[in-house]
Amino acid sequence: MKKKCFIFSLIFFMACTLFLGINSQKIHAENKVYKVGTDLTFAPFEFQNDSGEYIGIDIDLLNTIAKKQNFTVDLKPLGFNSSVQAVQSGQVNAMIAGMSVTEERKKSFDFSNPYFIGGISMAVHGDNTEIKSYDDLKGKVVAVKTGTVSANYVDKIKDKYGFTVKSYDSADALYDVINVGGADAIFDDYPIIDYSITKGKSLKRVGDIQERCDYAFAVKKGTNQELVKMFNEGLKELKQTKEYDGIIAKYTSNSSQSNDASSIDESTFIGLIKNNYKSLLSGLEKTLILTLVSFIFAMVIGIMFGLFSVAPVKPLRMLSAFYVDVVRGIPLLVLAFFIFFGIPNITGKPMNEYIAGIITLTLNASAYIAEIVRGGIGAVPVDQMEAARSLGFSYTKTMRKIVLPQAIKIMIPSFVNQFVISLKDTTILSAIGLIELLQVSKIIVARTLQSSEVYLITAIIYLVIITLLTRLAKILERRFR
Amino acid sequence: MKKKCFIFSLIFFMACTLFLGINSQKIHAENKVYKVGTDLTFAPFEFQNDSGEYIGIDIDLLNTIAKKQNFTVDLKPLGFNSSVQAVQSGQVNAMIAGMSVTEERKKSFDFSNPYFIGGISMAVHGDNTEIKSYDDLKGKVVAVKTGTVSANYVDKIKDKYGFTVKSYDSADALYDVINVGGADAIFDDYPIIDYSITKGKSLKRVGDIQERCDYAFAVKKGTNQELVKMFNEGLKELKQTKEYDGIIAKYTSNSSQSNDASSIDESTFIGLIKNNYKSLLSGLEKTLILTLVSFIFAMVIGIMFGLFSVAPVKPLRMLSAFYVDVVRGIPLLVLAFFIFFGIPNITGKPMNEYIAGIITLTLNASAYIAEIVRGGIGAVPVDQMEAARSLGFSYTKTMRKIVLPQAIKIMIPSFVNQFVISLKDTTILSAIGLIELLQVSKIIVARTLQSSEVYLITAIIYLVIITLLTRLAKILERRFR
Amino acid sequence: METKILVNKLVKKYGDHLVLDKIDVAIKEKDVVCVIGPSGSGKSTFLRCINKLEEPTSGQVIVDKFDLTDKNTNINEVRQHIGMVFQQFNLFPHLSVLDNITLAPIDIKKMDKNEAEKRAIELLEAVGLANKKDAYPDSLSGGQKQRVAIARALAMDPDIMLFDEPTSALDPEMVGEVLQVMKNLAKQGMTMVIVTHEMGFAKEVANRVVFMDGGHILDDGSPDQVFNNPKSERTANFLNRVLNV
Amino acid sequence: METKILVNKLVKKYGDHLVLDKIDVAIKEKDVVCVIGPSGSGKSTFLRCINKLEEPTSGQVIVDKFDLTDKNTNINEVRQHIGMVFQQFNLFPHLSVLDNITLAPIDIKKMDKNEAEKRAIELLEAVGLANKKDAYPDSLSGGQKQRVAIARALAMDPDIMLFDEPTSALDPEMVGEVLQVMKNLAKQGMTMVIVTHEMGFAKEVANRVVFMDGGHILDDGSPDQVFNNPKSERTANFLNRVLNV
Ligand SMILES: Nc1ncnc2c1ncn2[C@@H]1O[C@H](COP(=O)(O)OP(=O)(O)OP(=O)(O)O)[C@@H](O)[C@H]1O
Ligand SMILES: Nc1ncnc2c1ncn2[C@@H]1O[C@H](COP(=O)(O)OP(=O)(O)OP(=O)(O)O)[C@@H](O)[C@H]1O
Ligand SMILES: [Mg+2]
Ligand SMILES: [Mg+2]
Repeated sequence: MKKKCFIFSLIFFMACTLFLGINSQKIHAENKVYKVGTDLTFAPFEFQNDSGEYIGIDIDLLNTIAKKQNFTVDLKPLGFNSSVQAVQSGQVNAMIAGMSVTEERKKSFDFSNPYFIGGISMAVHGDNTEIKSYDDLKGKVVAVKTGTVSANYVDKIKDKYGFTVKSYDSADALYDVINVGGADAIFDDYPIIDYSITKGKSLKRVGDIQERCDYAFAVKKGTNQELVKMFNEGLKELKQTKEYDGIIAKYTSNSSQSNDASSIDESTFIGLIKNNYKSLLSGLEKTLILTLVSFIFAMVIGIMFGLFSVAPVKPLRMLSAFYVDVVRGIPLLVLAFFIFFGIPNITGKPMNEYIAGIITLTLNASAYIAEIVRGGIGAVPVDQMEAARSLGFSYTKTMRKIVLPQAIKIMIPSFVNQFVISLKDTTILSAIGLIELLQVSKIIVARTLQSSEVYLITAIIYLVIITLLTRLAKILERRFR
Repeated sequence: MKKKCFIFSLIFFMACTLFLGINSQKIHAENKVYKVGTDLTFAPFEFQNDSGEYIGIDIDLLNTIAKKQNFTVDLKPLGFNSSVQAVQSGQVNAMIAGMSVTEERKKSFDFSNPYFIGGISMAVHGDNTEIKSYDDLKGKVVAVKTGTVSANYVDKIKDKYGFTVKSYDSADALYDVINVGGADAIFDDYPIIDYSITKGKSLKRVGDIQERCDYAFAVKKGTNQELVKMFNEGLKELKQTKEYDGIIAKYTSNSSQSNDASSIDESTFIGLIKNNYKSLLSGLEKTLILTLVSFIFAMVIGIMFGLFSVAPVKPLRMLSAFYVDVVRGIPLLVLAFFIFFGIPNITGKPMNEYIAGIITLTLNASAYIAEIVRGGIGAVPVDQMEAARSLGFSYTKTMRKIVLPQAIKIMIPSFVNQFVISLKDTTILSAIGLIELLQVSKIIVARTLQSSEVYLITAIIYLVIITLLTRLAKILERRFR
Repeated sequence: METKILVNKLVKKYGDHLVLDKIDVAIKEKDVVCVIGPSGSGKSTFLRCINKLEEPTSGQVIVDKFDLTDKNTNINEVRQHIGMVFQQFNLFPHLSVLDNITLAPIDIKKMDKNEAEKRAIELLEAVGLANKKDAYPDSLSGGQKQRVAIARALAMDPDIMLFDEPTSALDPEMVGEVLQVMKNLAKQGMTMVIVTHEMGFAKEVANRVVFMDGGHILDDGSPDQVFNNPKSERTANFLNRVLNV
Repeated sequence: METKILVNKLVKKYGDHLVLDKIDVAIKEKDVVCVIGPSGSGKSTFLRCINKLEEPTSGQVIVDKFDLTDKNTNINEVRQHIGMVFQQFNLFPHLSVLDNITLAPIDIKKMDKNEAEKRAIELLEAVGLANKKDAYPDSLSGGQKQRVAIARALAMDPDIMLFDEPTSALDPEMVGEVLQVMKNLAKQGMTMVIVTHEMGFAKEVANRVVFMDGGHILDDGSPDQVFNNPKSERTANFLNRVLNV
């Protein structure tokens, strides 16, 4: 009995600590606080560094300006489209997300002065001395990403300069192809080219920047004018003090004097791990918290239904069987969708994705736990019940003193296995936008474009954790037999 | 022995039939074939009807024009953004997707003459006689969807007319709120308002159409000019013959004379089922095919590894244990991501999502099947092996004649259970874009906006199928004991 | 002497399967009754009806004036006076030998822990296992387990002891130990009902032998009468087969 | 008579646990040897080494001139001459009685199906079960199962039969049937090695009794000598306990 209590309080204690850990992460407010939307990942303008903090040209500019102008930024990395919506609905005050100024957007936004001039550029391999201008492209192969401004541009000029075009769907393929000699030159947004040079790609830009456009900070038309003013003034000051140049150079300079973590070459496996292990570990932590919290709730509900399923009262047994059959008969993701999308549709109130995720996992695991409890109790020979009853023990006392202590030993390995299954199931919740290990990996892939390496690392992390837990289950099983 | 053979050939036969079924769905080519991208679902311009065919203003216009102008359309519902990319990369010849003509887009697209004039409009409840113009909005509540042109527009005029604005995130919430009296008027794209009227919503438009914009058919700048010409000519003809008006009226007219299936009121549970059961069934069919095909492969691989795991040769046993541990130690979705995104990154060749899905499910299920086989053979008492060996049977003969026939009986219920698990797991593959039952439901939700009802129906379908299969497993278990 | 157990037209069915067919028996205080008979004849069922581990279909079982078939009888109280020893011992594997024996007295009789342990050690001495008090059941041999099971039943100070083939799961060498303990109990005047295949033991210890077959009692009398002069031909037949191996 | 089984310094260990400690035995044709001894003494292990169901750790087992401990011996061929009957019968539950018996002759000896079935029915008649040929094992009683198991072993026409406690899983009433079949086999001159606790049967049928304890053979002689005049004190002690229940 003592041991059990100990284990449960340990789990409870861990859950509490982790919960508090989450809550203490909120940002303290001072001065006037502005919520600013930004993109999830659009290097070098905004992306997460290895500690999971957002950095990049946009972020650094904004933070420096805020310090100078004495306001506080509450950054909301919502993604580009959601930021647009959030600005328009007033949920955030402004956005900064490598957003170019267009006539269409001016209808609904007020823009600051431009803080960056975007545009596209050609680049060739660092060792290439042959191509010095567009005129040298004759008979060469030029690669672009499909559907981009660069793709349009090379299409316009390809006949003039006499080169062939290869299109790639993903940016990583584009940057790989020039390394392996599959193309002689690429066209892409020049800040991205510069950024990938700082990341260790052997590239150099050739020719002028084309198709220039202005990047600016934006608020909803007619609102937050003082914020735009502060941004403009701060930006002016930064340009005067040359801090502006420092920030731009930090993310696009070839020299990369700054020796910070983000300068590690992420194109190798080791570099990738070095640079991202912190965010991967924080993803893993969230996965474990999600699993643990939902597992604790599932234990409570599951043990209850498990006891119902062996109760001498028929309606309780039927209720339990119904619950278990229904929950196990619905795929986890369907359950998640129903809870996350369907329930708000009924109640009219939006549902937080963490709550939806925890409810889903809890429901699912509780049904399996109920079955484990039923099986564990069933595995205690009826003999034991009879022996205790024949000594004069009542049903409940026999359950408590004789059957359950033996059943729990039988159940513990299955509980560990169910924990492993719940851990694996958390990945499914990435589909409703929960940030856990897999979602973190997706974000890293979006930034580094190394999908095979990143997903391999992710798979290995899961494999190690799950193998350890499975071993534990096997050891417990052997111990308890 | 005979019975087993029969079951296996039955499964095989079913799989073949279903495979052929898929292949025969391809469209026959004639004349010149143009690939045209469109949105996945943007009613009333394009959406799936209850048989899973794409219909809508765009589709009907395009098909009628194609008939008149003697070309053939190979429709590719890629979604709006992917269509843009596909046009630019030349993977499709053109796109029609409720696309408005903007200066920005004109840089990379050539547009046809506009076939529709979009814009936004106010609407009130059908019984509302109070609000006859914008002037009657004083003190009223107006609802809009966040981040839309309508939201911008009401923001501009709200002070002038003195109303309050409520923003909603989803279109269904927007249309519900006017029914329950939570708002007095809404603003939305007028074709969407008209379409929802044909779907049975009690609404009427009030006031003029604002913020007009042109919708047009688009090709990549400088390409497929003959197609644009044909489109323009066809459109002219349709307008002359009034066929154009018929098509527009079919999807936006209040009167809804046409008695086709799509006119069923989808706001009720029954209407929803009536109107979508065909596409749901086709989704279910795809789910079952995916499950069946991957299960058959998984049986082959799983039985092989299962036999390895009891073989008297140690390296085989170790290989099997390694395979099972690794596959079971990686969450299904991580495996799917690695295969779908990671492998193409290594090989450089894109991977079809069905193949990726089947590989994922096969790998996963085969590991569990290997364990079932190991367990089944382990459940045959060693006594049986000893009795046969002592009669002079060799190891392999004993396996074949004595152990396996008994083991298979023990395994069959577990195989059915594994089939159920694979069936549930197919839903996870919707995350890599596989079209199966859950994906079909998502598409229906996008069109009807009834997420709670649709996901409930989906859950019930899974529940029924899975309950039936689970019952079957239980019956088999009882029979074989 | 007084009637301890009165069984009256006892019928037990499992579904349609009639296992006990109107059994009438009266067992007196200090009786040692051995129940013999072929497999499936209903011996275990009969024994289990006496402490209501099986619910009788009809008829009456009266133990010490308590009518077990009466819904208002507190069966848990009656069971405290009836010790039962099972073929498979049924010790509680998660408890030490001492805890196995003291659990019920402490928990049900609210006996003081020290007193219960003192009594348990006395009982363990009586069955020759005082040195095993801290062992766990898994570390004991079959004969030792069965002797602990007997001590556990005796710890509740029952008036009646029921034994269901107490030696048939034991190695031949171990059988003697357990039978010896049972002999001692009989000498001390315990009322006992014993289902057994040990004819030698039945002859030596029982004052009454009951032969059952097909849910009926076919013979009932002194060991001498049943073994040497059976009333029914079936009994003679059975004894002939079992004794002349 | 000729030596059928020669066991030479046979040692069997499970890990560090020495179960058979340099056993030497020679069994002649038509010998009926009963092996007795306490539980865990290594009787089953000894028997199973004779047809190599257990791999000896060291020493030799020579059956009919075949050295089983030689890697080159085709063990499957040797086993065809050695029938074995198990305590738990080990019939094949997925086959009918007839198929249980004919499977090995047809499959291994390539015997004609009709001929094999004819022989199987003869054997079933010999054990008194000709009417059960189409039944499945689950529908048979313990004694019937064991008799089918004997018929199955005999169908391969073995020279030697090994029995491991063939009656200890049976109801007392069934024991007789099986022992009767074994007596007949002995009379027909089959070489037999029988592990048993049925001392009566050993006395009556065996021409040689071997007493084992702790992996050693402590007594080996005629039933009369071993039962009435045991060499070792341990034997006397064991017999005393088992016989005087
Ligand atoms: N729970 C039960 N459900 C159905 N039938 C049962 C049940 N328990 C016992 N029986 C049947 O009742 C009959 C008598 O069983 P019982 O165990 O009393 O016999 P027995 O005389 O004790 O036999 P044995 O010597 O083998 O222990 C048998 O035919 C048995 O199959
Ligand atoms: N596979 C095994 N692994 C480890 N130890 C074993 C194994 N089989 C038997 N033993 C041990 O070998 C010893 C002898 O076992 P064996 O079965 O030969 O005894 P036995 O004389 O047949 O006993 P019984 O009368 O109980 O059948 C025992 O101590 C047993 O625990
Ligand atoms: Mg019984
Ligand atoms: Mg043995």
